[in-house]
Amino acid sequence: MIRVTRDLDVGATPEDLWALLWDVPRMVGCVPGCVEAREVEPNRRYEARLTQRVGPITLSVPLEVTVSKVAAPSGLTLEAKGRDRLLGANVSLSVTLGVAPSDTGSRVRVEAEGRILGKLGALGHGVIQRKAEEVIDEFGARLRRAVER
Amino acid sequence: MSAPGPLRVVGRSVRRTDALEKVTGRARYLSDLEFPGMAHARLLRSPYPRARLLRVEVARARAHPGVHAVLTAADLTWCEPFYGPALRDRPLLATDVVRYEGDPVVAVAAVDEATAVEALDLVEVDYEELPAVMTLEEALAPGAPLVHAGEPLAGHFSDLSTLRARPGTNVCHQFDYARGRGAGGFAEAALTLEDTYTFPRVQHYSMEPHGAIAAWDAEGGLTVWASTQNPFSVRAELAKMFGLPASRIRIAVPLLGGGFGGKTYAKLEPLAAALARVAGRPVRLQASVEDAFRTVRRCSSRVRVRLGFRRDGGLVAVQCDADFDVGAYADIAPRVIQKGTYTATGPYRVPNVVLHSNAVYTNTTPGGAFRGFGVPQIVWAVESMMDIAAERLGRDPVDLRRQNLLAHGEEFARGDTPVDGKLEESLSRVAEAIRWHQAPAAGRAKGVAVMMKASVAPSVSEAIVRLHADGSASVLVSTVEMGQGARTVMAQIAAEVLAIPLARVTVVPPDTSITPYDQTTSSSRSTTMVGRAVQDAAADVVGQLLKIAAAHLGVPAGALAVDDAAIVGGQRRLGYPELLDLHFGMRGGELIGRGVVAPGRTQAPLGGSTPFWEVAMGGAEISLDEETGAIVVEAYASVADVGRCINPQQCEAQDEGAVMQGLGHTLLEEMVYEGGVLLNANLVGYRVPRAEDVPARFDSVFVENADGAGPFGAKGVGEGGLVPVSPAVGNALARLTGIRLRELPLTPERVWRALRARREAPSAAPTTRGDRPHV
Amino acid sequence: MLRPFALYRPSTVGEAAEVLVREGPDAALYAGGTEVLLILKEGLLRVRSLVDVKRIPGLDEIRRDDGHLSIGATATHRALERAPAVHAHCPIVAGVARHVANIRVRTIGTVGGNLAFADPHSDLATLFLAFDGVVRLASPSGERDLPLAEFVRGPYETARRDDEILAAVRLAPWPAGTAGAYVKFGVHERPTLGVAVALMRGAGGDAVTDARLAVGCVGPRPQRLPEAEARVRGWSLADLARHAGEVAALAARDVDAVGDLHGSAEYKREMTRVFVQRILLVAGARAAGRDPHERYPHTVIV
Amino acid sequence: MNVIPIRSSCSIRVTVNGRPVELDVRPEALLLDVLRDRLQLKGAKRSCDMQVCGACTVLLDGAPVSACTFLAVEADGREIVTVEGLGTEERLDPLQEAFIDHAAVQCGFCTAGMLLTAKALLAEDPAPTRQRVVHYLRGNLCRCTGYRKIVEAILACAHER
Repeated sequence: MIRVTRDLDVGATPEDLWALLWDVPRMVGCVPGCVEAREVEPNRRYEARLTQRVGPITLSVPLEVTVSKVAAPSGLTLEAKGRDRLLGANVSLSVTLGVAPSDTGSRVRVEAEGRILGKLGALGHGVIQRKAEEVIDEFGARLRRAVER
Repeated sequence: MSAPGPLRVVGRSVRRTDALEKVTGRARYLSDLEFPGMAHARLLRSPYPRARLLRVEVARARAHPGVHAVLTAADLTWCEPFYGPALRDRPLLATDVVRYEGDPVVAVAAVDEATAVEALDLVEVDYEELPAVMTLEEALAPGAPLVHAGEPLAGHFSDLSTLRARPGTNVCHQFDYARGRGAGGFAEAALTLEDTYTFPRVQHYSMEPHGAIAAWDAEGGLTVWASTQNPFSVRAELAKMFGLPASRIRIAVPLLGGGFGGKTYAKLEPLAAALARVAGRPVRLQASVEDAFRTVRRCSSRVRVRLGFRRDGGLVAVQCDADFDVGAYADIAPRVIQKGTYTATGPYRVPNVVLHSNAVYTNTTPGGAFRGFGVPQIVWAVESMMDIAAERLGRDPVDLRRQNLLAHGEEFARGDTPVDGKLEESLSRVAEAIRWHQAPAAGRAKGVAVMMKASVAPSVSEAIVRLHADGSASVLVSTVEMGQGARTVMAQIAAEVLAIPLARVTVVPPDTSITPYDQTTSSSRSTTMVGRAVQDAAADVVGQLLKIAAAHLGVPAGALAVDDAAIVGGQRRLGYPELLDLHFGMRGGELIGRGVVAPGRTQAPLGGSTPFWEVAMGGAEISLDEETGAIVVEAYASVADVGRCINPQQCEAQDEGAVMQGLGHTLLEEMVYEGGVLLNANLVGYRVPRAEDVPARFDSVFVENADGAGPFGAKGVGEGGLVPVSPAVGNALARLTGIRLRELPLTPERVWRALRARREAPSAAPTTRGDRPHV
Repeated sequence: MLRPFALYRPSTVGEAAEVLVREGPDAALYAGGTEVLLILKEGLLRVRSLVDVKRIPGLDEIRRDDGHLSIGATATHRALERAPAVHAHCPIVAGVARHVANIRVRTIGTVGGNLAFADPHSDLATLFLAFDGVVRLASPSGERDLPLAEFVRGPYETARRDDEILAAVRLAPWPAGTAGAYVKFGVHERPTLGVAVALMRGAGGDAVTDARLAVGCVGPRPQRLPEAEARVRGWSLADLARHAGEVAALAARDVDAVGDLHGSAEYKREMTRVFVQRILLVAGARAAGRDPHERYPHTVIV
Repeated sequence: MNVIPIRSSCSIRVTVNGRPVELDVRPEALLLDVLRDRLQLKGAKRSCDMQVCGACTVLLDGAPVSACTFLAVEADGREIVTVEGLGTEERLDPLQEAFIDHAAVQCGFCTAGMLLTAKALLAEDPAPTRQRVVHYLRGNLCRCTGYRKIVEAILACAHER
């Protein structure tokens, strides 16, 4: 089980930030290792491919992403599921973004919870939690850059 | 009938009959067998602990070159694709739902392993994950998701045909036993203790994983070579599944690379048989160690015990409520919860008893038989609490135990076998061996624990002894050789009774088309039950020889005696070959003796009276690195009341192996699940004992009063030694530090957390359960 | 059971680099194979070719080279355990090599493979940090040296470029009079923790002039603990005997601990405190000419 | 550059238990499978398959290796000893004799690995201490005997040297 929670302050109002969150191409740029992403059903379902390297091992998963909860402009929850056929790794992720106004713009709370089933999940147990933390931190940094530009 | 005069072969540490082939590498195990045209099988297993099977696409796998068969549940319309000794709840391949991570979904047989793996890569399965129950708490919570919905078919054990599930829950069987005034007895108790102890999920780790090779013949008969401990139970299972008479199914068992209970009852045999049928050729399904972690494990447990003592220390009442986590399929767990709970009162005299246990499904690897069969899980609780009671009553723990021990010949439970050993002799021997009355060195402490276990009953063992024309003999028994040395013991017994050299006795490997019925090689029962059948069969032959000689010499058989492969009377001496020659009028022919030991059903609570009580007592002396929490067992003494060692050195080897396997779940081993998935299904993440873990001082002591029901007064040994290890070490830890841990294994981190908790809140209860820290 | 692959056996760095660059993620470096063959068997890595560097001459040499101990990447743990140059210049390395994994892995497993695989539980990586280890990476465009601490980026991740192979690791032997010690603790197949310590002392002086302290297995990669090291500088051996606990507390504070099957982060942090203190006292005793042989359960002290 | 292309074989010459053997093997062929399936030397066993248990131990130029995780091509030009090469039923190696006499064999699945590892140890150190034997056996698991009789059997051979 992977659980990562991060708070980050972003120099943009919740409304502006909210607009970015739905701008799929710009959002894709913020998610490290997220390559192709396309909208299947506007504001509802997307497809994306997540690629991450854990040392010599490359995880490359086609994800089906569904937006399970929306409360504009304060928050939304994404559920993603997919399988890397080569590694035999089933990935399931849920990411909740909470957006609240703050004196410098808005404060974003990122709550990610996920699981990698199969050999990678078992053998990589301790390593993957730390990797997920790095990915979420990088996501926060890219989000801030994307908004504040 | 035992041969008169001193024993020649029984009681001596003769060389194992299979020693030469094992040290030279000639010994053949299932994984070594090959047959012309044999295909190799691999399984696709569920990655989810619980999910609905939406789609299983195998077309591309079937088309892959070199593939002989690809099976899904949909392809099994020609057989009854369910098995299980107690409940036939286990599908050959998942039908609509998968019930644990590792549940087989697709089976492939191909020209070689590489092709089978390539074919599995081409299979596509869509799952819809469902909420799973991973712990006893989750599985027993009201409204918890049900691992099994609907009525399973009953298995093939008559005593379990009345399985008592609790409808609408994950409880698939319950066991109850009470005597005296039950819980009413606590009214007389001056001291009542109540506590809950848990036992982890642990793995047998037979070094040879499970395996089976199946082949159908032209007439529709089935032969299965299997690494199994009970070929006849596998035969009964396959007969039902494939609609065949038992006579058309042959189960042949080579040497096993270990079993420890993990290879009892059908495991891979049904799937190998189904694959062989579809592939139209022999198929070998050989598990890896990782597969074994997803085939069977010990039932884990949560055991609540109440002990009531009179002021003088006498036990007056025992209550036990045990929940056993049996995993996704029942396997033989319904019997485990009965056997383990039945002797919750251990070797003690207790007038008022009320016992209840549940077999609870969870979405994990199925729990089955494992050395001790439920008793280690209960004794870990009871023997820990006996020490707490001794402390509260201001009594010496050994003395408190001695006071409560049943006497030789006393009734354990109405209808069951009276106690068949001098328990106080075992207790004084273990106290002496661990030097209980000498104060331990600084930084060390000692702990003791005792156990008494019933063997499986009712049960049936048959043996055939064939005396050949040259005076050599073949012993036909279905006892499986899995390292415990049973074949050597059977040879010794036959050689003793027939009075022929051991080297002229051959024990025929188990094969249900050749060797007669035996229920199982488990429960420490073979020496006693099968040994007696061999003794009787050999005696049957000797009886025939005496009759032949008597007729020839014109003297009553009673005036004749057996002596070194000959019948002697007065001055005359007739060698066996000569006697057979006389009997058959030519050189040839053989005498066949038969032995059947089948005590049958009795009034005993478990349906049959135990053939013997396995009694074992352990003493541990430990030191502790308080800063890291690491426990070292500096010395261990194991005492077993064996009646008589047929082969002393092999009894020692069995006892030492049992203690070290017990040390595994006491200090090191735990199958770690997280998010429904098993994290350590391999030997890098699952730590079994190594040579460096053996206590510096280790004494194996045998009490031999020839008071057993087995041949020459023998009883069973082999499971007992494992059971007292965890309570003995737990008691030593408590005496050293005052810390009482209720969870196993006692890993350094767990002990460290308990020491820290006590430092931070010295006034609080001596131990805290705390959450489940990492192992 | 391994999926098919091609086996390249280059005799020069150039030949090796050519395959590595061409095949990219479809190729993996291979020497002893004690780690790469395992992840191939587990199906975690799929490659179409393995590049065996054992035929590149000179890569297995262990020798002194301008003040450094140079250990060739394809030198096996067994060779490390026995090499005269190691016993002469960094004897503790020979002692630690004897406790890597088991006798079979030590027979064929290589030092370079161990470092390049960058398993967080590597004993050698931790110990070599205390020797200011520098890895020498060879590529067609020449060699570059990189401190080991920069080479190992994270769990199973190194700074090796596609066209590079690890040629050697170079250790700076401790000055005469340095007292060193290594301890590894753990119940599992791989250690829960490894600590290497070195106490440098001035000529004949009693004071500790410099110290090295490296902790491994506890976090994503082995790390030096500069603040803890600084704390010891200037201490007498008597100070060390009395205040080792302070240094240990600093080490426990600064270590980056990750929980896994070998222990929770909290436990690993506490074990860092316990074993840094213990190994400092062992090194201190050795500095004073004593040979302490305390023994602790599930612990190896070299 | 020497290359063995994917899915093709290369011929290797190996001395196995004193006998020269020539074989065509694929790059990914593991030594354990070549010994067991091609040379019918079934003494080495596959158990943990991860270099931990020692059931697959063979001696390569006298040193123990895990045949389960060793490419057969790497054995070219080298000498392999398996348990079948230790002694014959008529003339057992002293270690085989000692294992029988000390009941150091039960199921037998770890026995080949134990014998060969002990053989390598005694070649390195003819009279090892108990502690040395225990350390050397760190990578040899046994689930039946509890190890005591195995260590004693090895020590018994040590004193005889």
